[in-house]
Amino acid sequence: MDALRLPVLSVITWSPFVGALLIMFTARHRPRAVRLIAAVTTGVSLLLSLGIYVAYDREGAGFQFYEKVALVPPLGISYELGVDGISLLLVLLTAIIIFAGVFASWTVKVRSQEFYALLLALVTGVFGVFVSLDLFVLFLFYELAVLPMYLLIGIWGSSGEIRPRGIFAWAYRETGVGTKEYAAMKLTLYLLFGSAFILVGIFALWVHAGAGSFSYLDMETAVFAPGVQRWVFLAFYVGFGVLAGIWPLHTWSPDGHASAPTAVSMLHAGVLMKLGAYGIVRVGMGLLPEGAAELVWLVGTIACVNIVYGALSAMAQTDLKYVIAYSSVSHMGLVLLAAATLTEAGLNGSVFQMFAHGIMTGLFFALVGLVYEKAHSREIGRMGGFGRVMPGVATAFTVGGLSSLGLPATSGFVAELLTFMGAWRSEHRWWLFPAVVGTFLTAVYVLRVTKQIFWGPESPHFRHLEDARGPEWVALVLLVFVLVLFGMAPGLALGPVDTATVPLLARIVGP
Amino acid sequence: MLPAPLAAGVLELALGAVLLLVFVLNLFARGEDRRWLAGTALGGVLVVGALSLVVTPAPAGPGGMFVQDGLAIFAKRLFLGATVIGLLAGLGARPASGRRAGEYHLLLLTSLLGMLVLASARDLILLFVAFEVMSIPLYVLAGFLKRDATAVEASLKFFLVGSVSSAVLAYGLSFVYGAARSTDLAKVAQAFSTAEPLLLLGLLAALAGFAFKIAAFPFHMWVPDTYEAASTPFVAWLSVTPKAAGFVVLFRVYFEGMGERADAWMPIAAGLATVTIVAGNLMALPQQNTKRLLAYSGVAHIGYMLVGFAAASAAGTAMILFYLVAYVFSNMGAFLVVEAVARAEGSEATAALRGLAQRSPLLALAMLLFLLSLGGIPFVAGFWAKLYVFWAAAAAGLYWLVLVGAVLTVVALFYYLLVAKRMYIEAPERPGRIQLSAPLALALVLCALGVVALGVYPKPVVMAALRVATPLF
Amino acid sequence: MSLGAYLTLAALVFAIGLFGVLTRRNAVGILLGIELMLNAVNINLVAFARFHGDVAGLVFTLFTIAITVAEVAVGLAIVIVIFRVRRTVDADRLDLLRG
Amino acid sequence: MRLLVWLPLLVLALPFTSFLLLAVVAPLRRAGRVAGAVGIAAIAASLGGALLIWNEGFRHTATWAWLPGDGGPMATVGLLVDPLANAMLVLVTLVSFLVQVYSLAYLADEPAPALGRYYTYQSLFAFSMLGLVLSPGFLQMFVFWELVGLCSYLLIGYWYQRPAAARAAVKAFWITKLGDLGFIIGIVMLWAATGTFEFATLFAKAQAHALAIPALGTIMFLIYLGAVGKSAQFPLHVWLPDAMEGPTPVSALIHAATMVTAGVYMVTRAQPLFALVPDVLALIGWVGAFTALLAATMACVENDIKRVLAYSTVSQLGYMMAAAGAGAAEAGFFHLLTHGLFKALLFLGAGAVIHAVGSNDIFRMGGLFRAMPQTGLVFLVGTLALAGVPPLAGFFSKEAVLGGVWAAHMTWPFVMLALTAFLTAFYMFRVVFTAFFGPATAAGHAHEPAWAMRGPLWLLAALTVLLGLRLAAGGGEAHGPAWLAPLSVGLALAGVALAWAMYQRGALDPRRVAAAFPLSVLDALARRRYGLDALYDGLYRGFVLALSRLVGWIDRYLVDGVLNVASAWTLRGGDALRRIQSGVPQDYVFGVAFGVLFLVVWARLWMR
Repeated sequence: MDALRLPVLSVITWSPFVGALLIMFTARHRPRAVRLIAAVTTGVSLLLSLGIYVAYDREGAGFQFYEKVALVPPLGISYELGVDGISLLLVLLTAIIIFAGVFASWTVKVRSQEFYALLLALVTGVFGVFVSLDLFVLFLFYELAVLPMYLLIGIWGSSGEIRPRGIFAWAYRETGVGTKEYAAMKLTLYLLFGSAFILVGIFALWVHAGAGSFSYLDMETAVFAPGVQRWVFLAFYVGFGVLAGIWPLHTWSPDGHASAPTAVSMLHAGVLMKLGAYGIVRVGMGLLPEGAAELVWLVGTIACVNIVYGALSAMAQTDLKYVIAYSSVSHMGLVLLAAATLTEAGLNGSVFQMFAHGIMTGLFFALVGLVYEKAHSREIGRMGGFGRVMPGVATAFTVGGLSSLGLPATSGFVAELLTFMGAWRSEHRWWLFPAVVGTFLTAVYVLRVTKQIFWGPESPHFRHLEDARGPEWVALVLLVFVLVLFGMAPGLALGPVDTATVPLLARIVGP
Repeated sequence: MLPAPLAAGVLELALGAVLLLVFVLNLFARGEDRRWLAGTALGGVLVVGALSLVVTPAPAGPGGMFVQDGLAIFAKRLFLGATVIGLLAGLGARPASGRRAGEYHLLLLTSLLGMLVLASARDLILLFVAFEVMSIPLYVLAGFLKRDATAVEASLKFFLVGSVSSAVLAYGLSFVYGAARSTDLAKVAQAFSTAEPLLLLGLLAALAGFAFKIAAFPFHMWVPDTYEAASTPFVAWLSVTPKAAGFVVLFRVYFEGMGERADAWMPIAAGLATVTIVAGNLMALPQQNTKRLLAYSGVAHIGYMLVGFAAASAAGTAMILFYLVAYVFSNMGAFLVVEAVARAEGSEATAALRGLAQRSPLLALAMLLFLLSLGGIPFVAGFWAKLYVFWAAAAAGLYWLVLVGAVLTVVALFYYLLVAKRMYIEAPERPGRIQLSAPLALALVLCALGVVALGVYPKPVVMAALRVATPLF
Repeated sequence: MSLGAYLTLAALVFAIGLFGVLTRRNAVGILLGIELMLNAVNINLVAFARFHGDVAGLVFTLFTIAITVAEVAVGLAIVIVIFRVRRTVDADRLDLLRG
Repeated sequence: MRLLVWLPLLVLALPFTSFLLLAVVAPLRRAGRVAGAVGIAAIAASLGGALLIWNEGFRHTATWAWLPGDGGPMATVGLLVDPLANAMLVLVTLVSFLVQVYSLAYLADEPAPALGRYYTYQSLFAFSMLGLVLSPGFLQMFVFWELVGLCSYLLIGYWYQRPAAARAAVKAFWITKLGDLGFIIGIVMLWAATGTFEFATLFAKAQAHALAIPALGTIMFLIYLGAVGKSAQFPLHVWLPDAMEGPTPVSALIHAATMVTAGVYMVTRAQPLFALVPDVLALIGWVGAFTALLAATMACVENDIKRVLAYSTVSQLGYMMAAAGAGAAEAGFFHLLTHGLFKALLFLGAGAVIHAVGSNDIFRMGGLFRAMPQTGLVFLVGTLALAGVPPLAGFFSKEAVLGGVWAAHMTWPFVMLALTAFLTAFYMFRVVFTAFFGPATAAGHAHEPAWAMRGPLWLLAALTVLLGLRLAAGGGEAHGPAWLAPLSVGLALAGVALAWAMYQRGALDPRRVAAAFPLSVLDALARRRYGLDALYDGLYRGFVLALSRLVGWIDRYLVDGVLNVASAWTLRGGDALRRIQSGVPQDYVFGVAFGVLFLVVWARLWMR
């Protein structure tokens, strides 16, 4: 990589954006060209992220493939990129998911040009957050990653149906709960609401670091007063936590993910929620070690609520997409719990869970998308016996499900194992039990859904369904492969991750 | 080469010449179509604008009451630029090019002249006079469509609120004069350091007057009505330039020469900013008329600029200047899109934008850009603007204000996105693309370019703003 | 008489003017109110000029007077136009634009 | 020397390869019988390897890093080859091989793709089970532990379109998972305390008494829970009978010979650790014995031949556990091996019968001995072995277990086990008499199965007999006191006699016997499976599902409701505020006046 003298991170980040521009201005009314451009540009990102993944120097550790261009010197804003073990893995995740997503949404008919353009722009934002070392630029990418959501869901989404009930029914009527417009607006505004807190946090860091720079590296060397650390960490926790779907700020995610079109749900549940967790770990814990150490009890406890509460809610859903969406809430709980343990195993588990759950949930949403577009229904109750008509989908779904309930030989298991190990070694041992219970509940609802949809006698009005086809296979096979590969050889991922989490940990709890 | 005292006022003199020219030509003008007259005015402003690019800070004029410092030049460029866009948009359409084109432009240019002087005024008398020269023509222009019941009503309201506030302003200034025993702002600043209650009272009253000009809550009430009723290109211009002028005066009166004591204004500005942001954003929520919606959102934006004002620092001042530049492009652009649609659809309701993305994608994209910029989204001007003022406020320790502002931005995005929804998500009511007149299209392109350019590469403007703002403290 | 007395007088005039503006229903009456408010300003200025023995205040007054004239002229013009269009100058009925 | 590593690896790799082939190469899988051939070839090869290893008596341990960590790996994977593992290897590969051959005929009329799927699962199972056997540490054991669970789930649900099968599969997974929770918690705790999952290290510590963990008792108990689930111990045994919904060969392999014995294998493997916590051991023994008895009673009232065998499996697993609990792990393991043989035999025999009759109900059979003498004969052999009649293998292992338990002074468990021995003989011969002898009911068309099925039957029968004879020749006594052998034989014969009296001779009317007082209660309870299934069902519906519905409602209508209320209020607020813009000019002037006031007041309040 370096030999090529190629600003590889920039290429990875901007390649989709270039794709978006190309699509916008060259591919009008040429759907095949649109998809081709999308596939190629995201393919470039995928290859390069694989490249840096291999090329990353595990001995050297730290931030590599470093780039820096001063943007606004007086404020110390600069376009500064670099990846360490953590972001390395997440960049790879993003690349995989979007590449799969492009194929999974191959069949988008309506205004596909705008669809892919927005999708790719969004992805640039996501990459940007993971690679940028300048908090201001990070924030910029963050907003870029959130905004296109509105149109993506609003135009290509699908409305569900929610009956206004309970003491707040009037509010439901006034806000139009259930429509895709509502979901889109809710998701976008909720996330921007979170970003308000992030913004305050970032500025506070700038002020108190006194280095006159937004660079992560400069702030790392700065020392913040305990009081500052406390409230700024809290700000970051709330801000990024919204995106990570922490209870009770998670309600945007089920509605949003249920209404979003396939690729968007994949990307959003698969990667963007991780972005929140990443923010908490990287910015929150990385820059505010004392604040983090002081407040992990809160993070972990709420994570426990997420795990159990999310799993139970998932169990209660009758809409397939909602089930998956709530399972994300539950799994994000695992991610944050693992991070909150402040142990090597835990942090590794957290990052690994981000990756594993990203792939897993991406796979899920891809499959749900397939089922939905073939069966035109998301109601679990109406489905049944799909196993015979779409064995491929059934198999993939089962693998995904097994991974999410933490079955060994899938990535999910490694993540959960590390989480458990970390939890029991942490200062709050009892965290282990909610986590374990969560996995059992997951087993309950996942197998229940699988049985309901793919097993049993097939319902007559779904005879016509057929299995995944052509490009869709690319997505499924890729995701399943990754899911199993990293499950059997977790070292592939944990090697680099460990080089990043250990120093991070050393900053928080001391070596 | 002009003698020193005049050299400082070269722009004003040039504009005066243009005024005279338009006036004279108007005497000979005949017929309905007076596009050429409008063209002349535009040309004249362009010349002055070009001139403004070459002028350099000059020694203070007679008795130091008229200064041509960096701030003044920056502001004047801003005014002239905005005016160019405004005139361009009005070109070839009534009323700007109709039978009364002469009057229209005379009034507008007079007001502009007032602004130019105001930007340089460093003496209470000159300041007040310039302020009125700027304001009075606006009342007339607001009611320029004199057959239109709403327009004249709006103009009356504008006039009432305006003249009452200028009375308050004058009353305040009289106290300032009384307390400082001089009309020289420099002396005022010195007197301020002794914090005489009378002076304080005076400055507060004056602040009310200026608050009317920048339309801060609750002095904003003329804004929605005037914007809704008056002709759109004029409103586009009205919505940015006088406000910019108002801010320049604020800097001159409340910051310049006060140094540390400037902090005294922090709580007041912060309070004003808070109520303005909240009220503006909330009141914009239920609006169905795009111009009215933009009016209220404009109020909110003033609030955001006041956040920078609350920072009471060189950084804050500079960031407001940047904000103003970004605001010129975004807000004028948005209004011009409304104008374009209104010319085709005959309606200024948000509903008129339905399915714009499918009818004329580029126009919709432009509008989206402007809205996003107003909403403060990355890669368009507004993002940097908003974050800069927030940064300035944070640097001054006003975290709570930043949080309020940022959270209310979410509310703002709600109604911006609703407009976006009309354009992109809803289906068009009738097919066919929107026809644009060449000048309007050009104006729109200018705005779009400005928004994107500032969004992608804000550095030069930021630097310039910082350069001119620093000497104030 | 002391400076304070003049200032009080001015304040009173100003208050009366404001009161007029707020309460008169007839547009012309409102204009008169504004006129009063501005005159209060003049009283202030002249008083200050007199007591500080500084001429600037007087100059200021002259300008204020001129401006007042211009303003009121414009105001009357607007009122006339309104009367033409709406056949009324009753402020309460000029509420087409609202909300 | 390299062979030490490579041969076991090969044994492990072969089934995996065939699994990969079948899973990835769709055409091959869809070819059905060809897929079967692949699977069989692979397992045959690894059977060979296993036999070689067993013969050579390899002992070796090899580990590789799995989870990297800062100071050395956090967890390792590897191979542990020792006599225990070797014996197990042979059993697993042998039974798998026979079952796969048998299935070829048994599932002959399945559609080709389905058959391919079947063999894919079979290969995966073989791989997982072998991996479990060769595990050098708890973690790897858990990994494969779960994988065999998965295979069991998939194979029970082989006929996934039958609701009953689907339900049974899911139930099996959930119940065993319940136990596995304990397992994982336990090993994580153990890791947190010792920093390793490896047996070798742990045993070393145990030897050196360096394992002074306060919570060791809890830990070992939790780990034991895993075995409870997997080896169908009370109260988690409820899944095994339902698991009979799967194809009979599957029941023979997974739910009789191999997977269900994993629990016993684990406890045997971890004996050195369990030895440190006698209380837990005692518990294991008691639970084992109780399970044995309980299952036996239920077997007595069951009419479904496979379910009878299932209950007997549960009961025999109870035996093994009891032995392990009594500290006579080797006896338990010995019983595991013999039981693996003859229980597989019995299941396969039952399969042949079902295949012929087309029903599971023993009272729909009868007089089958005449129709299919060979099957009848081998089934009889199996039954005798299970009943513990000398000189068959079962007798010796069972006696060893009883001896072990007695030696541990666990009187009550011993009594329960003895009683079980009696019941075992009774219910097995109940089946034999009703199904094979007695009046021939609607089974006229029954016939001997194909050789592919008969072969495995004969082979297993022969092994049972030969093993027994070999043990007899080697003098299989020396377990426990002298009166033990006669006692167990006596009990067995008594059971046979009773069954004969009731179901062959008709001297006693089963109904009347069941109606007699103390038995009637027992009978009713046993038929209701002691209400355990009902209990679990109630917990699931009444607690888990209800709770989930509640939480779902709360999330949708309260947590989210708050948000919606906030947004609704914002909108209303905007509308309310809008009204101050009344349109009346003077109100606007009021605005200005108010503004000035606001400024002054604000300044008075805050300005310094």
